[in-house]
Amino acid sequence: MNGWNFVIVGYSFVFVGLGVYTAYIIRRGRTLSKQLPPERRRFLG
Amino acid sequence: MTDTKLEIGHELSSGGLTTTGTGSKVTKVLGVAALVAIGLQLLFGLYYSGPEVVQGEAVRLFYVHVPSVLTAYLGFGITLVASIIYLRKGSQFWDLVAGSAAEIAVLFCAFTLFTGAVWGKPTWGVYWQWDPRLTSTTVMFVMYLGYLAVRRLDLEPRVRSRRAAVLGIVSFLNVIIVHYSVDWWRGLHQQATFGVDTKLDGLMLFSFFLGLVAFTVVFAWLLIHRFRVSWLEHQLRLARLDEALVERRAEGTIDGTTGAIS
Amino acid sequence: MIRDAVLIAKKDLRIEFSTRVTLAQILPFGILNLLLYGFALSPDLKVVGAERSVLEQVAPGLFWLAVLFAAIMALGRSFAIEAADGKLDALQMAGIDPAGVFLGKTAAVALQIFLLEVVLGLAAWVMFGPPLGSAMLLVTTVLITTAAIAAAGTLYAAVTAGSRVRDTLAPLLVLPVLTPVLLGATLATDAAFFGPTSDGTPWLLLIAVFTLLFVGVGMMAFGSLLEES
Amino acid sequence: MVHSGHIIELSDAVALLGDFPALAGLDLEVAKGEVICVEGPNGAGKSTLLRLCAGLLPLHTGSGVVLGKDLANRDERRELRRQAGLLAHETFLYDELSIIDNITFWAKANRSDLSTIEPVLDRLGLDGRLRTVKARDLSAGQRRRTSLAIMISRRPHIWLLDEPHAALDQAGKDAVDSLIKQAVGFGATVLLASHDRRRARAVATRVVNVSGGRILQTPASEQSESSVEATEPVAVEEPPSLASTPAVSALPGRPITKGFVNSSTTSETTDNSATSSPSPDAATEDGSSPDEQTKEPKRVIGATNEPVEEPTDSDDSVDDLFADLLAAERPPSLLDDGATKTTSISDDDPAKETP
Repeated sequence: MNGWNFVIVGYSFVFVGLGVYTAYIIRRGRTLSKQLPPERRRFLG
Repeated sequence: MTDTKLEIGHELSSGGLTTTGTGSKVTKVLGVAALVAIGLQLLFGLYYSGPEVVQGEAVRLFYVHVPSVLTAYLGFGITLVASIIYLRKGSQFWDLVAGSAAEIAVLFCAFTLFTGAVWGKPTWGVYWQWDPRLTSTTVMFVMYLGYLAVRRLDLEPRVRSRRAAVLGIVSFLNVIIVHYSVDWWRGLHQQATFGVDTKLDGLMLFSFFLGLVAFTVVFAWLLIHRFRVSWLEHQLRLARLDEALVERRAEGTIDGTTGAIS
Repeated sequence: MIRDAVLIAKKDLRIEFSTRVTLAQILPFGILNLLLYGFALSPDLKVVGAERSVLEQVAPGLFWLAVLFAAIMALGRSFAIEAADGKLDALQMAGIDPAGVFLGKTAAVALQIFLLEVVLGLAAWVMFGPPLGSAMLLVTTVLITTAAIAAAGTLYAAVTAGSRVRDTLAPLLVLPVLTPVLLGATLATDAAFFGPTSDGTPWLLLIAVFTLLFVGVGMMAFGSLLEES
Repeated sequence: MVHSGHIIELSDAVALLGDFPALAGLDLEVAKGEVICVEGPNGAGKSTLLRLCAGLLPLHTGSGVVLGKDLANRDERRELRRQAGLLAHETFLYDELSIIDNITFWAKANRSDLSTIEPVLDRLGLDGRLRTVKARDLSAGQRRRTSLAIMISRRPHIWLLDEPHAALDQAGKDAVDSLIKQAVGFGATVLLASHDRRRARAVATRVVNVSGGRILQTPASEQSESSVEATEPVAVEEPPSLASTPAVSALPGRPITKGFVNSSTTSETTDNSATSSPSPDAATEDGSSPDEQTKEPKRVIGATNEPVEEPTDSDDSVDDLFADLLAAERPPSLLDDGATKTTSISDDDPAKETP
């Protein structure tokens, strides 16, 4: 039984999903931090 | 795993000033580690380890499927702990940690379900089987989607956070009950579970643990960034509030009254 | 606390008595549910060689589904009463024990759900007609399950109270949580009808643990849930 | 926590509605017995101010103490809520229940004496016929009267009235005004937001202007038409002048003073009652938790048909508010409903033998 196609589908879903989510988070962080003055950007001021 | 948690706590609380974005020294190190780990995971999972006797190549899904679900549990566990602390102390920090962890955990939960279904086809011949684990994981997934929805409710921020915290606690306790109930339910029908009949050799086990390490590091890295995004959102809200306060005070003289602000 | 609980429960039941929403709207909705299940699963449907029709076999599950959907409506109603016209504020100003509010609302809803179960149960029995095995097991199942649905439902209804999207969100929250209850109640009822009775006992225990958990958490957490600021 | 004898003490208070700063750094000091008329345009923050003082809103920044309870502390706010009375735009009534059922429910929830509501209902013109009507069938004015009666029966130490004159007819407005005057006479402090400027100023000892979530410069204290002079009007800027107010200065650290002042008493009697008040009674009340206080409505209502000028058996002033409110003569404008006896909630109510 050859399951390579299923393996490929499964792996791509996971890693593409991770990539998309990561990109979303990073971009969101960049946009938000641009809207704030530096003294507000301390994570736990 | 505890070490990672400690590190997260330390990193979250001492994170430095960044110019743009949510990165810092620690996240950079963690990010590189995550990338290396994922690279190794792919290498071992897809290349070095061989096919299994019964399942064939499909066994490779095991190396992402099970680490995903364990990472999801880790995330929901953090949500539970953070929710308890939030209800006790009422500090915004723990509320944001709880929300961030839950969101990432839901993502990993989705990975679990998808890989589970894709794995089911070659092994069982169907995408969906009323397998106890698959079923209870689905219920957990929907439950935490509800949790995330509550975090976006149109309520006063503080009210919303408190309600979400209660939910973060109850949901986790309920996951345990759901787990048992589904187990008993399917136990009556003697269904084959994942991993039964499967003999994992050393290289396979190594690939699996590699996947576990990789996903844990990825989770930690994501959690820090996600938390910081929430933190920035929170700060933005406070900054807007300051502006709103100035505007609000400016209204004070419009009224016909002669007086100046005392 | 008990005093407050009684006060709240009596008030809720009085409101139900004067408006009869559960009786006149929710109950017919439940019966309609049963009818629709009958249409979806033809009464003539029979697995080859099986003694009973499919409908008769799945009747316990269908009954509990109908109860669950009707209960969701009753729960939504229970908090709609409280959320209107600033009454959550007034309850806080009265200094009523939040645990009392939780117990009172749970009790009032439980009583209404019980009423639904009795009527729906009779209807289901008439419609799908399986012979009854153990009446004792059936009654215990119904009682414990009623408490479980009411306690968990009240807790989750409070989470969404006061929001504009509560009508859509509340079922999404409650139904997955009630999964163990639906499973347990269905299988215990199944055991009550088709035996053996001993199959039902572990499920009763599971639902009892569930109920205790939610009553406990509800009593502790209701203060946090009701606070509107 | 600093007690300065003020009932309300807000300093740079910021309170949020969602992300909107409804109160944007508000300063306010109110002494016991004052009747503050809060004026200001729509959206100025009047209602938010009242809700804040009722303990229903948390402070975002700044500090605030009401009735000796720190607004920054959740538990203290919870205690404050029990002692404050709020007449809000919402009427807190269950539409599906009759007026009498609503009243009974809230009286029990508030742990207030049912018999105290009855006379107030009378005075507010809610006669027997209306009481079996469902709340949703009432007019706005009648709903208002009902929730006012419920609020009064809580015997709050502080009355927070949001547009108390709105939707009421002349008789109703008169009744509200006379109730306010009497309440103050017996030790309550009142904050009222009203658009009926003439009327509100008539009962107020001081007018405060709210705009943009802050207090504008306070105009010179308005001399009220009422005979109630529990305290001298105090300007916000000069808290020291409070020291000249005997009722307050006699009891440092205790925002709720004892003894009461009749509507006809002069400042001399105020002095008397104030000095006589730190009795053993005072100690017990202080020591008891709010829970005990609310659970045991041990005060006999209407036991004082005797002249109110005698604060001798120094029962708690505000708790006894009722007895005296009821014993007091009704204003002629309310003769219509005052003359006839109406169906009562509880029959053993001596207070109903009003002169």
